[in-house]
This record gives sequence, C-alpha cells and structure tokens, in this order.
Amino acid sequence: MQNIIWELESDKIRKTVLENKRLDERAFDEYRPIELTTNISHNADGSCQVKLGKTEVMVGVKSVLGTPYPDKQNEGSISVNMEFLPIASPEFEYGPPSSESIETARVVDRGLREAKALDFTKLCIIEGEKIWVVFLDIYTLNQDGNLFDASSIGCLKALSEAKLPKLDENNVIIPYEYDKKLELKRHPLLSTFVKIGNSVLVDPTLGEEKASSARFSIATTEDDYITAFQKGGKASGSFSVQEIDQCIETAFKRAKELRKKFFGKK
Amino acid sequence: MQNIIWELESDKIRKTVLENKRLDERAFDEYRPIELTTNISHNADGSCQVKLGKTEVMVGVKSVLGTPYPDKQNEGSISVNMEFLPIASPEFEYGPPSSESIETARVVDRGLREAKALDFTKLCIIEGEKIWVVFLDIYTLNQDGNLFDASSIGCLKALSEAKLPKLDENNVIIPYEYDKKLELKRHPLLSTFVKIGNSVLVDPTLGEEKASSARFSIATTEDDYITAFQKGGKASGSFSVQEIDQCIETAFKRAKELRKKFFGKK
Amino acid sequence: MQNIIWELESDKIRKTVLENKRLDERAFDEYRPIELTTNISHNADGSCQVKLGKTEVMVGVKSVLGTPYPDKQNEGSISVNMEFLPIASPEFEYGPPSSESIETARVVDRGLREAKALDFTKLCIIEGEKIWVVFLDIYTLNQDGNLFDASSIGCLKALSEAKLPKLDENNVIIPYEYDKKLELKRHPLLSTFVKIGNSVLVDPTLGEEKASSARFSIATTEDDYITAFQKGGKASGSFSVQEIDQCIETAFKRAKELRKKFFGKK
Amino acid sequence: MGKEKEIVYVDKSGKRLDGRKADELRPIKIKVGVVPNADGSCYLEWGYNKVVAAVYGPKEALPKHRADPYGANVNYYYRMASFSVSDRKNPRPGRREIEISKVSGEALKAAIFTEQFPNTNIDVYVEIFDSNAGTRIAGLTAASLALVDAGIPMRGIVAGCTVGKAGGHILVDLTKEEEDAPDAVDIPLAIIPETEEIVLLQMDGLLKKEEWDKAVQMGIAGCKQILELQKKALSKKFEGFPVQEIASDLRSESKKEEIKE
Amino acid sequence: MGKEKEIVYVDKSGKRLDGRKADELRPIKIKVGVVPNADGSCYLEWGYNKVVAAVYGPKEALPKHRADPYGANVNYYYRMASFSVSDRKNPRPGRREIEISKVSGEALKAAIFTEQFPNTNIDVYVEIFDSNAGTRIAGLTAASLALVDAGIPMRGIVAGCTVGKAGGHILVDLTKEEEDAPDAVDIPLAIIPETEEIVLLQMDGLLKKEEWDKAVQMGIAGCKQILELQKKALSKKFEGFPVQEIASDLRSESKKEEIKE
Amino acid sequence: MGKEKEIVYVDKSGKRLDGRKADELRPIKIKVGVVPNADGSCYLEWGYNKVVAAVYGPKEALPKHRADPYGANVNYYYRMASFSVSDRKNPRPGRREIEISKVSGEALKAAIFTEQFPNTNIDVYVEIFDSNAGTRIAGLTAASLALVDAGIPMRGIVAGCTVGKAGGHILVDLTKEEEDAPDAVDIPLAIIPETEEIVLLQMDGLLKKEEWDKAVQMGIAGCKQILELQKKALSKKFEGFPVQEIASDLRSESKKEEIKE
Repeated sequence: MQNIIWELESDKIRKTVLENKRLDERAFDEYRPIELTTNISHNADGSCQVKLGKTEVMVGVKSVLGTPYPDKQNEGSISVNMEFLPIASPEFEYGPPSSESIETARVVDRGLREAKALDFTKLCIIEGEKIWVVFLDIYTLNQDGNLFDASSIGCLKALSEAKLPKLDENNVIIPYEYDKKLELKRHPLLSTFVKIGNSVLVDPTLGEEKASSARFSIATTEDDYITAFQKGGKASGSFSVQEIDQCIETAFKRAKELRKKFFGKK
Repeated sequence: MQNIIWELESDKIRKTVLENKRLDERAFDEYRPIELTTNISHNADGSCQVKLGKTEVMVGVKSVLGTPYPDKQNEGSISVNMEFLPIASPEFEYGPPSSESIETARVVDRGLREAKALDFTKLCIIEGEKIWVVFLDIYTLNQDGNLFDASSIGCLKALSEAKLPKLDENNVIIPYEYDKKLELKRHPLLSTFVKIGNSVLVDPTLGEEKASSARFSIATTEDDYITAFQKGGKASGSFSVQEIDQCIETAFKRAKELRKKFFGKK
Repeated sequence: MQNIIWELESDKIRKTVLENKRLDERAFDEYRPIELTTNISHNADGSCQVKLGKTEVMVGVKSVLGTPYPDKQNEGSISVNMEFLPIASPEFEYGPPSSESIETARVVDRGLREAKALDFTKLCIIEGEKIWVVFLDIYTLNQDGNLFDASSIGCLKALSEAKLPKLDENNVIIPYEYDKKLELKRHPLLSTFVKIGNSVLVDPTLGEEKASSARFSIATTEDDYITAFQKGGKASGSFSVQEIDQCIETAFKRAKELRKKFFGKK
Repeated sequence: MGKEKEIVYVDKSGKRLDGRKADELRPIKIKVGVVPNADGSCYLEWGYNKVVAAVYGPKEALPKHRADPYGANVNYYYRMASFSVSDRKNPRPGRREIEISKVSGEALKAAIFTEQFPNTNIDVYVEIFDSNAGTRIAGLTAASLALVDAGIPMRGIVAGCTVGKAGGHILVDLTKEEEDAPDAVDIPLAIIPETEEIVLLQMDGLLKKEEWDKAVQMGIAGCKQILELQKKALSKKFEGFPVQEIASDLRSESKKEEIKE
Repeated sequence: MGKEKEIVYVDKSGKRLDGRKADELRPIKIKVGVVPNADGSCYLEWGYNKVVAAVYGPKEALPKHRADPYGANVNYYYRMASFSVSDRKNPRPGRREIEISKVSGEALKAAIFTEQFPNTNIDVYVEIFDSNAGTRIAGLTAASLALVDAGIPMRGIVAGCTVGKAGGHILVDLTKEEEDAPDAVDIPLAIIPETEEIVLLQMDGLLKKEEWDKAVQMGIAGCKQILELQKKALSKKFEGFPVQEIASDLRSESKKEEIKE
Repeated sequence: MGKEKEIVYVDKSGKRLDGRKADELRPIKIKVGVVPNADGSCYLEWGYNKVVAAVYGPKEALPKHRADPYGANVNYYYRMASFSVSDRKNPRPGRREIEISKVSGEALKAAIFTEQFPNTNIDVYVEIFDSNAGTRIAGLTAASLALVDAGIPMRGIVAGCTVGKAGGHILVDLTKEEEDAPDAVDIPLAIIPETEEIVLLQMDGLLKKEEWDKAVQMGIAGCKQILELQKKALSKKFEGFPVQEIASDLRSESKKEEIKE
C-alpha cells in the first residue's frame, strides 16, 4: 500500500520536474525554510532542534571523559551518532542502526572532523591520559527528506552552543556546572542534491528523494574549502562532472547564507 | 492450539470465580503450599530451590568483586537477574530476556534494595575502590504462575544462607572458602494478586493469570512497612483503592506467616 | 532446489561407495592434493592460504597484548576464530558464528593448545601483567568439504611462519617490526573421516559429507601422540571401536606425510 | 554523612525546595499534534521533563503469529535520549526502559477499546529529551493524548501523577532533588480520573500504610488536575485554533483546584 | 612450580584422591519425570554435578524452511547456570556450550528414530545447576532418559561416561581435581550400550594409542554401569511408584559390576 | 611536532615516496574466476591491497517483503579480515564497513540492468585480506569484474581510482603513507569510463575548487587505465586460456597511457 502511494507520488514529481517545477513550488536551487531552537535540554551540554520544512531533528551534545588514541596523545575526539526514531516515520523501527542512519552520522562526523571545525587539542585534559570525547546524538522527530542537511546544521549549532563540563581538582565532572564554550574554528555546512531526470534539485523532500535516481552532498566552509563529498542514492543514478560543478556552486552560496543567518558570519 | 486450550481453561476459571471458588479449591486469600530447599549447588555462595504449588524456581547467589558507584563510594551492590528457561514452559525460549523476566527481576531487585534488606556498607571492602557485587540469578524450572512470589522468597532465602567468599591478603577470592554470612536487616516478601471479574485472588496459578484482567504485587516487611507496589497485567484491568487496601491487608498477613515458617521470625 | 540436487548427489555417492569407489576416483584413505601459500598479507604477523582440492581457506596470525589468566600468571594464550564467509558457499551467511564454525575453531584451538604445540610461557612478557594473545583467524574462500583439516594445517603453517611484533622500551608494539619467530614444539595435524554406509573415507568432499552418516576427526603428532578426537555429524551415525582404530592408523600415516612435505619433518 | 547540612524538604510556611506546596504540580505545557507523519502525537513539558509521544496505528499486526484475534496489541516504547540525563545514557534501551514500557503499555491498554481492532498493532512511541524525575508519568500522560489525537476510542483519558515521600512529608510530583532524599519514596500513579480506576501503580522504599492512605488521595487529586490540562490541550487542537504554544501556569491552576476540593 | 608437592592420583592401594578405584564411578542419583510442563524430563546428580533435562516435542518445526521432510530435527541446548561454576558465568551461552550442544544433539540423534517424525522439532534442554567435571556426559545421560520419558522411540538408551588420564593412570569419571592434573586427558564418551556404537567421543591432551585402547574399554564398561542405573530409574517411574528420591550408592553398585565383568 | 622532519611527498624530479609519478598507479594484478562455488568472482592485488570478490545471484529475494518488483536488489558486503590491518580488527563489521558497503553497492547498481531481474537479490561479497589505502576502490573494481564473470548484464564496467592531495600535490592512488600527510585529502572515485558518469564519489579534508578540478581529471584518467586492465583480465578468462596469474606491471602500462592522453 505504502509503496503504491509512493510510486504514484514519484510519477507526479518526475512529471513536474520535467516542466521545470517542484511540487512545493520551490526553485531547483531553493531550500525549504529552516528554524533552529537551541537549549532544548538542560541535561545536555548544548542542544538544538532543527525544522527544515517538515523535517525535524533534535541534536544534543554530551562531553564525557576518555583516553586519547595512541597516535593522537594530545587530542580529544568527537563521536556523532544518529537514531532514526520510529516517532518520525512509519518506515523507521528500533534495532541496530540502519545503513542509512550510519551513513548520515558518518558524513556529518567526517564533515566536522576532517574540516577541523574544532581544535581537537583543546579537548585534551592531560596529554596521553585524559581527554574530552564530545558526543553528538541526533534523533529524528519527523522525516520529510534531507536528514543530511538538517543533521549537519543541527550538530554545528548544538556544538556552537555547547559548554564543556566543569572538572573538580581530581578531574571529575561536576554535574550541571560548566566551563568555557567549545570554540568553532570553521563552520562546514552540508548541502544535499538529488537528481530527477536530468535535473538537479537542492534540499529534497522525502518524495523527491524517492523519485530521484541519485543523491549528492557537499560540505563547504567560510574559507572557501570543500570539505566533504558523498554520492549515494538507491536507484541507478550518476552525476557528470558538470553537474557536480553546478552543485558545488549552489552549495557555496547556500552555506554562506545559512552561516550568516545562524552563526553571525558575514 | 495452545491458545484455544488456554481460552477454554480461562472461561472455566472465570465461571468458577463467579461462584466464589477456585479450580484448585483454595480460598481467594489462600496460598499454595511452599517448599524451600537450600544449598542446592556447592559452587554457589548460597542457593535455594522453591516449589510453590507446581511452580518451581532455582536461585543462586554469587558474589564478585567490583568497583563502587561514584555516588556510593562505601557501598556494595546487588544484581538480580532472571532467566525464563525453556525447560519450564513451552512458552519460554532462549534469547534476550523477555520484558516479563526483566520486570520480575527488577521488582525483586528493588524489593530487596529499596527496603534496605541488606546493609550495603557491609559489602564495601575498600572505600571508593573495591566492593562486593552480590549476584542473584533466578532460573525457572516449571511455570505454573506467580513467578514473582516464588522468586521473591527464593532470593531472600538464598541471600539469608549465603556467605561472602574469603579473600586473601591481596583481596583475591580464595575459591570454595567462605567468610561471614550475609546479614539480613529486613525480610521483605512479595505477595501477588490477580483480578478475575470483580474478585481479587492471591497467588495465582498460570491459568488464573491468563484468565485475569490485571495483576498487583505488594512487598511488606516485619516492621510494618510496605516496600513495593507493582501493577501490571496484559488485559484491560485496573484496581480500585479499596481493592488495593484489601490486598495490602492480605499481603501483611501472608508475609508474616512465611517469615515465621522460613526465617524464624515470630 | 539446492536440497534436491544434493539429495541426488548423495544417492550417487552412496551407490559409488557401495562399489568401493569414490566419485573423484580416490582411494578411501587418500587425501586430495594440498597446496599451501604463505605470507599472503603483509599486515598479518604470519599467514597461509590453503587449497585442499577445491576447498580453500585463508589463515592470518595477529598477536596482541593482553593480561594473563589468574591461574596462569606466566603464560600467554592463543585464540582461534573462524568465519564462514558467504564468498565460499551459497549456504553460508554473515551473522553470529554458526555452531559448525564454532566447532571447527574450537577443535583446531584445542588441538594446538592441549597438544602443547607452543610453549605458552614464551608468550609471557611480564609475569602476572603482560602477555601475548596470539589470534588465529580462519576465513573460508571456497567450501568443498573438510574445513577441519584445511583449517588445522593452515593454522599450524601460519603459526610456524609467524613472528612476534617488536616492542619498544615501554612494551608498546612497533608497527611492522618483528621479533623472533614463534617456535613450534609439536606439529599436531587433524585427519577427518566420514562414514558412508559401512565404509570410512578420509578427507571428504562436501558431497561426501552430505552423504555421510557420521564424522570423526583425529589429531596426531610427530612424537606418536593422539591429541584430539571429535565425533560429529548431522545424521544418525556412529562408529565402532574397530572403525576408530582404523581411522587412528590412517591419521598417523597421513599426518606424517604432511609434516614431511610442509614442515620439513622426517 | 551525619555532618552534612540537613535538607529541609518543606519549610515552616509549607513551601518545598522549589517553592511549591505539598500538593502543587510543577508547570506543565502540552501541545497535541506535533509530528506530521504520525497518526497522533503530543509534546509535553512537565517541569524540566520534555517528552514527545507519537502513535502509529491501528495497523495490521505483523508477523501474523503475534496478532491477537480478540483485540489490538498495544506496543509501548519508552526511551530516553542519550543527552536527557546527567551522565550520557547508552543509546540502547536498558532494563529500566523495558520495564517502564511494559507497565505503561498495560496501563494504556486498560483504557483503550482494543477489542474494536482485532489483529492489529497500536504502536506508541515515547521519547524523553530532558528529564528531572517523573518522566514515565509525563510520557504516559502525553501518550494518552497522542492516542486521542490518533482517533483511537478510549474509555477515558489516562492521567498520571507521581506522589511520594521526602523528609517525612507526603508530596505530589517530586523533583529529582526530592527523590534523592534519604527517606524518599517514589509512587508513580496513573488513573482514569472519571472512575478513579488505578491503571498504573509502582512503589519502592519504606512506606507505612497510613502514609499510603494519604499519598493515594493526593495522587488522585493530582491526576485530576492533569486531566483538566489534557482536556484543555485537546480542545485547543480540535477547535482548530492555530496553536503556537500552550502554557498553563500550574501554580495558579492548582490553587483553584485546592479550593474545589 | 617444581617445588609444589606432587599429587599422587592413585595410591599404592589403588585408591584415587576421593577413595574410588580406577574404574569406579562417583555416586549417582536419577529421577525421571520432574518437570510437570515438559513432555519428558529427568533430574540427575553425578558426584557434585546437578542436571535437569527436559524434552518438548516432537512438535511442528517452525519456521518451515528449517523443517526436515525426512525426519525430526533434534535441537539440544546445554547451558550452565551462572552459579554452577567457581567464577560466576556470564548467562549468555559461550562457544563451549554451543559446541557441547552440537555434539550432544548429534549423539542423541544417532539413537532416535527421527524418521518417524518428519517436519518436526524435538527440543532437548539441559541445564547444569552445579558442576564438578563431566557435566556434558551427565547432561547427555539425563537427556536420554527425558527422551524415553517423553515417549520418543529410540534404538537404545544413550549412556555416557568420561574416561581419561591423570598422573599417568587411566581412570573413569574424572573429578575436577583429576582433570587439573598436569598430564590430564579428558575423553567424554557416549555409546548405545547394547551395540557398543560410539555416538559421542571427544578428546584433548596427549594420549598414546595403547592408553586409548585401555581407556575405551574402561569407558564402555562405565557406560554399561550407567545404563543399569538408567533402567532402574525408568522402572521406578513407570511402575507407578511414588518416587521421592532415587539414591543409588554407586560404590556398592560398581563393585557388583566389577564381578560381572 | 614542528620539529619532526618534514616529509617531501613529491621530490624535485617529480617522484613520490615510492618512486611513482603523480599520475601513476601502483602495480595491479587481476584474476577473474577464482571461487568455484560462486556465480562470478575476482581476485585483485593493488599495491599491498588484496581483495577477493564473489557474486551470488540473481536469486529469489527472500524474505519476500524485501523483494523489489521493479528490479534486483544489489546487496554489497565490504568486509576486512581481522589481520588485514595494522591493529587486529574486531571481526564484527563496523560502521565504516557498513557505509562503504552502502555506497559501493549503490555505485554498482548504477551500472547493472537491474530491471531485467525483478524480485531477485544480487549478493556481492568483498573481502579484504591485506590493506594499504584504497581498499574500497580495489574492492569495487574487483566486484565489477565478478559481476561480469557472473554473466550479469551491465551498462558498462565500473572502474575506480582514488585521487587526493598530500604535501600540496594532487596525486592518484595514494598509499597509506601519503594518506597520513597532515594536509591529506582522500577522494575515492568510481566511474563508468565509457560515459564518464560518476557512480561513486566521496571526499574528506580541505580542498579548494581548483584542486578538485585538477583531481577529477586525474582520477578519470586513472579509472580509464584501470578499465584497460579489467578488460585484459576478462579476455584472459574468457578466451579460455588456462589462467594461472595475471601480473600487469602498471608502471610500464601507465607510461603508455600518458602518451595517449
């Protein structure tokens, strides 16, 4: 049943795209409205609720004490996890994380890590012994497509709001007391595109994702770096070099607007 | 097939209860005969086999070395676990514990823990460093209803028989040598009731559990405390305040008899 | 479908055996050709690829630092694990190890351990504190029967080629640098037999395993010890004492040949 | 231990640590219909507790051997977000969450006309995003409204309220600080207020019968206050008002309730 | 190590550490029919080992794709209670338990007329509540009787007995202490005694062929003693006596057996 | 850190640490048809990387509710053997393996005429036995040939090549040592060379648009070199030669390619 409804929806979307339109009347390079609400949990060290159109996720930051990796004795670490809560969609269920949720979490994680968004040496407490591991947990509340971008901006915002817990003289966490804010060195933001027919659309709805033949995501920073690519998509689609160039251009433009609006970057 | 048989049995039980009787001729506030056999395993630190009518469980105690919780530096701990062995019933199977077995174990665990049946500070070996964790493992051997009460008395008896292992000068356990007995400060015992029609019956058989609309359990102590409530039951049942008062009265009376018989309490 | 094909194959094999023959024309006490290739992975501390007829397995050795068992303070340890890769057979799938793969790994493990093939005290780095745990991981590449013997010789060969990693002054492993070779004290090798009708056949193919009523394995050493027995098999078969004696004789003979060919033992 | 400053859980003027009276609830906000994809949903804040509940169903029960030909299965999933507690919680559900899910689902089942939906599942998902004592009751209260929002026929709304003991006083709606009192007793209670049927009741600690008698009455009164807030939230949703936020200052509400009793 | 007092596993008068002779079994108690809900069951004590075995089936094999149209599946589950060993055992089944379950189930299958029950499962559950060497054989011996109790037709009762080496001596039914000898060899053995068919055989350690020749004969003799005890337990059950406890002092039994051979 | 000797990733004569030029691939060996039981298979060595890929299918998709009536499911399993990396890998698949499996399977699906096989599964298993950067691309390249070997119709062979940055230089086919450069950027890329359609593309690190422009061209050229090797391996298999080992010295190969461009 569910499947048949999606098939009909997909047909409609594909036809509309052929006429250079989207069902919700957006331009191909136009995002849905975004709302961010921070400080949604007094138990989290930082948190953010994201509404991207009807897509909604909750992100919380918790920093815990850990030991450094052998090859990075003076660096702390981050860990991004994502749970596709069944609250958000009849297609989600509890259990081991799906490959989709793992992919999303890992793309967001690498996006922050490899872009060096944080100075990881500032997460070191005692070299070779004690570090902060900053957990970012993403929970879906409503799935209407493009969980990638909603998660990306939610994590960045929650991080930008997060404080490290205060430690006592024995380096034990003092509950509900906080130290300095985490400082962001860069603000990488992800932009996700899908291909429907020969058109490339930014910020797909769930219906557009299902109607698409391939997906492509790009993270960019304020200092003009591309920091992540991820091509995916369940159908038999591909991208040309020209299409990717077009996506890169849109991604830079869009990320700049979002950084201005939500992170006060000019 | 199984289900149809139980349906017929349930109908019969409900009709009998309407006539103020039980299939096995007990009064509504009458327990089945209980037998306890201790010292059933020379590898356990304490053990008890319980027969409650045709219901049968085995309980064993094993104390292992652990580290204290950060907020309870000078206290040891207990851990109650329950396995619904498929030996006991065609309805049980191996695998992750069912919610029923988890509920039973947790109600027994809290009953002992929150009633402060043990002085947990006596389970501390070195403050902040080394404690005893007393494991109580319950195994079903035959399921004929009221695993709650069978588990509760079995755990209490096994605990009352258990000795702590002897430690050598390096605080390593010496196998098969024992130290002092665990000392019980209180003897909380659980009494479980089901509701069938408008009647409340103590110590239900499996058939009565299946015919019932709701379940209610109460733990009481020799010093006149109620130490646990747990309402449950898979069908659409509820209890009134008056019914609960009636259960409390029976629970106090019954627990007193059992404490006298099995724990030498007057 | 698969099952029907195997049934037909089994019938054919049983008929052939009745005529004192095997489908591949081997004598009942004749092995298939064996090829060993060592050093298949520069990341492994030792490795071996085994082709036994069309059966193929990969074995790799990795030694990691561990702590000794309380009752063996001055001994290191080995751990044999086996993965039935779905690459090797349409009957294999990922997931928790099957009882067949566990049995194979454990028989190989005990064969090495109980025969004292290694001097475990030489795997001790600091008594009571730091030891080597030598992992042997077996992966199937093609399943055509007798994974027991292929695994047994593959593990022994990989062990005989393996070197212990080099440690720095703080007893931390220096990647890709090696210390002395592991020294084998004994070379136990497994020989596996199946029973088809009243005949006993060595080194069964997959078809012969499926056509058989029981399986029996024996490990023997160069100093005339039997070091392992393992009877198994999914059908209703058994062995007489005489049949086992016959197997023991063949096992000694065959292991001697293999030790000569692959381990330079006269 | 004896040297620690003793906490006064209710002061001479009858005020608790956070200024509430013994029978006064924390501030509560409820909004019905917050998850577009769900058949019914509810967002609820109760003090610091923050809950989202969503209902999917009734839908065909799969696998079929777990379907009940006499009525719907009610599958209740209570879960806590990793960041909803002081120490980060392992995301996998623990034994506590499994037990709470079981008794909460059984409580709701007592109120649902399950027999109208044989061979179906009604899945109720409750996620706690922030916590400070009383989350299971907050979750159950929200779930009950999500069921109504999903159009599932019920004998009555389930309303819950925790009652307990701290520092020798019987109090409703304990905070985390009160729950940590050395003599604390915690009694999660849920009823169908119209009939005062008890559908959920748990308790741990050391409680005298007389204390229970007092506690249950205060608890029932608390549940009835909750019911009023639940009804108000439903009427906001179903009167078609553009609901932005429903803030019910319980402190003033509860004063009115006191007078009524 | 060399300074440790050397243990004498068999003294000059032929006595082992616990006073038994080389071919003498530990005391054994057997009671058939102990689990009311099961189709067949057996309780067995063998020295310190304590075992309960229960059989459910034959019953329809589910899921269907795992059913065998040529005969019953025999699913054997050997498990140890957490408190049945010196260090508390993790309740999840380990690799050792999975392997023992596999070979034990295969041993029983060799004795069952499985072909009479196509597309069914026969589930055999064996739980060890106390242990001191030889539990797999104790479990298999009990399981064999539980199958008879369940009325499942068999070509013969499966009887098991461990045989092995300690301190250079070939001994039956080793204790834990004997199994810990530096030269210990452990040989779990099970046969259908009437035909002397070997249905279970495992071995680890260093054993010469001549030692095996001696061991297998002692093991078979041990199995035959076990068979007599099994038969006695069955006749007690099936003669309709009110069975309270069947204590068979094996020390006297085994003497009789010695004479017979 | 600053005191460490700085590594020169490309020397003045244009040579990399292992002597290759910027656009030169490591030595590659390919052999098609190595797993007798599989429907198609391939063994591939790429530098130190060693991969076996096998394909089973198309076969009926089970369970049925996961079958796709519009075409075959492509299930790709990328796994690393425990001994294939410097520190022993836990045998259970990690999140990295799951993600790589997902994007690799999606890349292959773009090349397969899946619509010809509704309601079936095509299972692709890729096992890494030795590794030194670039295993996902090595696996995908081998898997593509295993599909051809299995006779599965494709729009084109998928060919992959890693491209990236180390020490400020854009390089193809990075080694582990190059991947560990402080400024390293790793770009796994796979295309259908005939049409230059990009079917797999990932990237992490800090890359300027101009660098990407250069990288993608070098990557595509690398993929085209790979395609030639893939074709050669296939023709060896399918011309019926007794294939023992196909050693392609890429260093000489790649020189020819340079001239062509």
